[in-house]
Amino acid sequence: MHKSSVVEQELGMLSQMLLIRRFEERAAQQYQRGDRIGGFCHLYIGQEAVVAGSVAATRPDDYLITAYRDHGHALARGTSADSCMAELFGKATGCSKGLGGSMHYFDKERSMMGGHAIIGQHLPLATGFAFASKYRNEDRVTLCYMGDGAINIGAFHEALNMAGLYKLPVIFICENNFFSMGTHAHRSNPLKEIVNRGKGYDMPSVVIDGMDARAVRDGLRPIVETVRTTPQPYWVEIRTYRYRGHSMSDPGLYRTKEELDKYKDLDPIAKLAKQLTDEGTLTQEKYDAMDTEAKDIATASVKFAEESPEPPLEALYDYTFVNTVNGQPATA
Amino acid sequence: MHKSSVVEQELGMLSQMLLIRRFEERAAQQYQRGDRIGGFCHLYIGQEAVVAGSVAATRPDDYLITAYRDHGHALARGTSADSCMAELFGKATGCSKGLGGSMHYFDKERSMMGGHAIIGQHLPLATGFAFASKYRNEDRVTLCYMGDGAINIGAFHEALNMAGLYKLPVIFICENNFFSMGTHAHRSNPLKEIVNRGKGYDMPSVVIDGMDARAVRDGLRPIVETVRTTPQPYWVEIRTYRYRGHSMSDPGLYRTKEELDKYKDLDPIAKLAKQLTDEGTLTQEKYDAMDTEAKDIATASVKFAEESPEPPLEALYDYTFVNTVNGQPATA
Amino acid sequence: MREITYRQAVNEALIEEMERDPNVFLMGEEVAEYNGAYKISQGLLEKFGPKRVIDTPIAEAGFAGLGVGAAMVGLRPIIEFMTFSFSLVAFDQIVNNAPNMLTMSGGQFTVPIVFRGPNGPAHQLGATHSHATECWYANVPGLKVVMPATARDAKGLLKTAIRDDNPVLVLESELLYSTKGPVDDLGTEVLVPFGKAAIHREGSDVTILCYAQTVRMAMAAAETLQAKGVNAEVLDLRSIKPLDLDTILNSVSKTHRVVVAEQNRPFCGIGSELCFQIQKYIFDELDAPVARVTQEEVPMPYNEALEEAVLPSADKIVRAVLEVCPV
Amino acid sequence: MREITYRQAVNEALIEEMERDPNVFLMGEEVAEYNGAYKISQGLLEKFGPKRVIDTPIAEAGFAGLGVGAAMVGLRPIIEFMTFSFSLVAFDQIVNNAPNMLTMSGGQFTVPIVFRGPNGPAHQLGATHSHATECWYANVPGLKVVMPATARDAKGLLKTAIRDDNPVLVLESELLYSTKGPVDDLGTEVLVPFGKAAIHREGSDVTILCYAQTVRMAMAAAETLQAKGVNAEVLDLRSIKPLDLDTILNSVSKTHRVVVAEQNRPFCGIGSELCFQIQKYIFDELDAPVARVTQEEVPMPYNEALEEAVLPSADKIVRAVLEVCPV
Ligand SMILES: Cc1ncc(C[n+]2csc(CCOP(=O)(O)OP(=O)(O)O)c2C)c(N)n1
Ligand SMILES: Cc1ncc(C[n+]2csc(CCOP(=O)(O)OP(=O)(O)O)c2C)c(N)n1
Ligand SMILES: [Mg+2]
Ligand SMILES: [Mg+2]
Repeated sequence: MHKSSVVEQELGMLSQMLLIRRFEERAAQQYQRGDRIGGFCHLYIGQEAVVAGSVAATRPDDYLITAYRDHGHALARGTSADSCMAELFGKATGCSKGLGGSMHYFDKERSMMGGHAIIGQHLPLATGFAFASKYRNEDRVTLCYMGDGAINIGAFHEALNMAGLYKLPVIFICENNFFSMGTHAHRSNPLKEIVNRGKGYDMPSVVIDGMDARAVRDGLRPIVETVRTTPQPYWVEIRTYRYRGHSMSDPGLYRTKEELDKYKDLDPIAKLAKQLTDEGTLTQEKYDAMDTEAKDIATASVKFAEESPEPPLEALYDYTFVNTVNGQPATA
Repeated sequence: MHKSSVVEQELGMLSQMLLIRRFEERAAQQYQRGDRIGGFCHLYIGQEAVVAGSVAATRPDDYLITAYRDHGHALARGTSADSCMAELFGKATGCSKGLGGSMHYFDKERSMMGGHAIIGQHLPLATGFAFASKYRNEDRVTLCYMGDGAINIGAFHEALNMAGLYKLPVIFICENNFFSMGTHAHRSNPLKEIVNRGKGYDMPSVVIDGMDARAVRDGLRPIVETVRTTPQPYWVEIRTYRYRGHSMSDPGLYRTKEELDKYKDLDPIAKLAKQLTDEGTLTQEKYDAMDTEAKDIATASVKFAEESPEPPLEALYDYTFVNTVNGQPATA
Repeated sequence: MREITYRQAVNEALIEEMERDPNVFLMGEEVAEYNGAYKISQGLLEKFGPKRVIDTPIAEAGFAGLGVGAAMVGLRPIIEFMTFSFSLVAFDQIVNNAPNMLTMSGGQFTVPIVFRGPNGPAHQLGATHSHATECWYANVPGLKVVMPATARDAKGLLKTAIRDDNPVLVLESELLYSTKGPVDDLGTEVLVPFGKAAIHREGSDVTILCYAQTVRMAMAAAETLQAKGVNAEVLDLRSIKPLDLDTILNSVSKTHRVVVAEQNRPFCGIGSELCFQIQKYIFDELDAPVARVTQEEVPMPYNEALEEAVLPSADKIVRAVLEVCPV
Repeated sequence: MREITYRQAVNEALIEEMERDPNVFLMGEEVAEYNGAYKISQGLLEKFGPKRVIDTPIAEAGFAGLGVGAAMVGLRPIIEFMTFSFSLVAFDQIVNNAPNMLTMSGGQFTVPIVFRGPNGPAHQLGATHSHATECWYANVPGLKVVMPATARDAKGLLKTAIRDDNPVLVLESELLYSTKGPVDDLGTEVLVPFGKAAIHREGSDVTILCYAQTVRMAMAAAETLQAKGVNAEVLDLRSIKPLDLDTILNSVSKTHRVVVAEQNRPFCGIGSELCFQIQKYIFDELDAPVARVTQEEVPMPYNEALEEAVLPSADKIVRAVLEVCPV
């Protein structure tokens, strides 16, 4: 890539991470009001480099699918903050028309194939996207994200086994933030390192530092290119950390303040900002402008969501079945 | 072990293998009559060394559980041929009172914890037995057998992961006969060798030649002793072969006669007989007598089954619920 | 018209739809090289190649989910369960992913998938292998459930299912695979619409509602009943969801008596729902309580006589009819 | 009597039974160090230690099956599902292993296990997290299903379940965890028998059958109805299986009218079965069709107003009653 476009990309990654963070800070505030956002809400704050780096390593038409901690993934794919916030508010303008909620963000146009809330059950779906790419001789890669807690459920196993067997172009990314709710990864699996799990499938496997957006991009780029040209799955452990509780109701008593602070010191936004600043491509002024922009977008999204209409009650029955046959309106 | 008791044990293994084979030959005949044995019936012929060798490496109170190809496992544990044949006939004298059938042999007294017909779903049960042994500080080991086809299903993964995490005293044995129905193992998983699957759990793993009863016993014995004293799971691939079709209805078109003949030349019964004969502990005469005895027992079991009563129709409702509380007759 | 087996009918439906639409593929255990555990997919691998006829590992949740994913991006998977008793390990994919995607995505993703295979008790397969799953799946909003009893319906309902843009379960029956029935000649398109019951026999005294395995029993029972002077109408639901309530209500409004014969377990079974809907809409037309013939409420025993005692039968239907239709 | 929360009642049941019997243990996600996702197991790890209060990986099929195995050899596991929506991935273990073992082994192996946790829709959790599973599990022979609506029943049914030698599902309700009710003082054994419904309110005009989440709605509806001159009897089933048919039939024989209020989906729901049984046994006592208030038949939307439109409510119960009881 040309030097100037690298700079551009990295500034883009930075502003993406800022947007995710500011968006979620606003979402948390709105959630805490108690009357606007319902259900579960899981924040991605601290993990932004994982999605920013990996999206930078892929094409916009590559399929992306993740679990319920999905705000960052949609935003990184370009789903607007407005429609993301509106979804939290359950509004008709939300990315899932207010029917999905925080855990079920979808954006078909951007190949954002959903946040999925039943642990591990989206991995087979990812193999389905990859299967379809191969079936159609398309060179689209599927990125399938999951938490460290997801690697212990049956669907994980069936998906990795089938992906390996059929040589499907899918990259399985474990966002290892060390905790599954209150359970440390050492208390949910017997592995010395999560990356070892790939060995049970003879699958090529790597570990990447997820607090460094560049490391994520650079670690994934060659893998993405390999998978694109020679369909086959990869197992990627990306080590990261979430600063907030598991969900809005979790005080996070299972970890020490020291541990949390240690990771806050490794903050991925600060890190990329520092790298760019040290290299002379970013100034404090520019950074502040970017951050202000992110905050403005996030703040505006709250207003957008507030003012958006509710899905009409009459629409309640419109999403159970489609009335089409072979994609065409049913005649009879 | 004392030399003479080794000889005694090995003669025992031989007669066990003979009994299994002769029993199943009779069972196949009876099945083919069409009017006596119903449902599915999967023969173990060719694989006898696996169960004979592994049972020889364990104690009678160690828990044993397997899939639906379970006749050999019950017989090796000492369940009588009579009650095994009666079960196939659906008779009240069967090891499961005629209610289980070929795929569901149980013998609680002999810690034969069942044949189980839904692939992989007995593995979690095995972790439960092992969990109970550890909970009670009993040094009982659990042997959990499965086919090569079972290693690709979710329950397999969840069971191995939990067994490793909780350090449960359970030995997972894959009887790799290379086929899951008509699917060669290379078409059901991406592994170079099935033994590699253990690496996804950082689990100690070994391969054993399953056409050699001594190799099975000697390969398992140190593992059993380790697990007995230091609870932890093992992953064991035992390579074997089934001579018959997957079930009675399978003509076995997916493999060549040459391949089948190759394994018949490695016949585990012939092998142990030859080893013992070469070492001077077995004569042809003795072998013939053992074989005759096995045939007689098998033949007698058919008669026993024929003459046994059907389970009474009134008993139909007796096995849905037990009417006990805390193991005591319900008072109210 | 030809007489062909139910098995061949399913096979023809698969071939015709795969020929028609390159997005249609078949996936399941032993469907390709083995030609199907019950030989439903005989010849398909040869005809369409390994890209479109795909053997799977034993991983029902995995390949059901793969199908849902492939359907989300526009392929039209047919997922075969060797039997629906094995769909229990894929329950979450069928119940939580396939039917919810449309709602959860606010209408962005459709899931044009077919799950098919034999369902319900066969013969002496024991408790684990004899599940009648229809009431569980029919309970789930967003799933369609059809259950062919005849060769023609086996072909026509499956073809309709493959073209439907919603997830459809086609619950076949192992015990019917070898039964024969008239099916239009090749070249004539056989599409059986969903939500239309079939009246196999007209009658005036009682309506026997049945589907899949119980249709033949009901027909036999109707013969016996005729000899006893009871003229039974036999109505094959064909499609459980959508349900052809009109035809059911019309029939009952004529006969005023109903017996539901189902292969299902009794508690919250299909007949429970039919009873509710009938009495809801035409309470005053009922001259007797809705009666049901179902499985006995026990895990399925292996023993043949006990199994027979558990299952519905023509005799049991006759007895149930005679109880609601005093002669 | 004390007033305690439903949550505390469940917690007390666990503590008392674990103190009574060393074979009882609790296993599930986050039950130990986190004290339970809904704090049901608060303090248990501290009291009983990690041998008996066990955190699991996210592997519902695995730990449900571990429980079944442990139960086969004499332990008495209590398996917590964080919600029963997650039991779908363990469906085979619950439906195929737990209830079949006794039959398949010819009576050799009992499975004294309890599966418990919140069931049914809570608040805005969306389509994947809002499943009402009771009709699926109640369909299965060999499973008992109980559904406490009050704090006392939450305690007493769970204690009974733990002592029962059969597999029992105790389907609790997230929305009820913080509700309070009278429960006998500590020291008094609270054992609520299975198969006994509770009449929460006597009435003469209509019987409202309800359970779990709908009991409070039914009680509220009964108040509103009283003001309109309709005197409703409110009958809380408590135990779905075994079902207290006697109490139900007695009530309906008195009121001649029934509305079932359930949190379940309609098709093959609990109310379908209740309707069937009532009309089967006391057809002539019914002066109107059995009416039902259920969920609307759609995957659960996230939006609050839409969710409310899907769920049963006191208002909907009032309307349903007024339809069968013309005032
Ligand atoms: C099958 C299933 N079981 C349990 C849950 C409840 N649950 C939601 S998130 C979660 C923890 C997941 O942790 P991890 O995979 O590490 O992801 P993270 O939250 O760290 O992003 C659990 C147990 C669920 N959603 N699905
Ligand atoms: C969940 C599930 N899926 C499918 C089946 C059908 N089935 C029975 S045996 C079998 C093959 C198993 O092969 P393997 O595990 O290698 O054991 P083997 O028959 O060789 O002993 C299959 C697919 C089943 N019993 N359970
Ligand atoms: Mg995590
Ligand atoms: Mg095999």
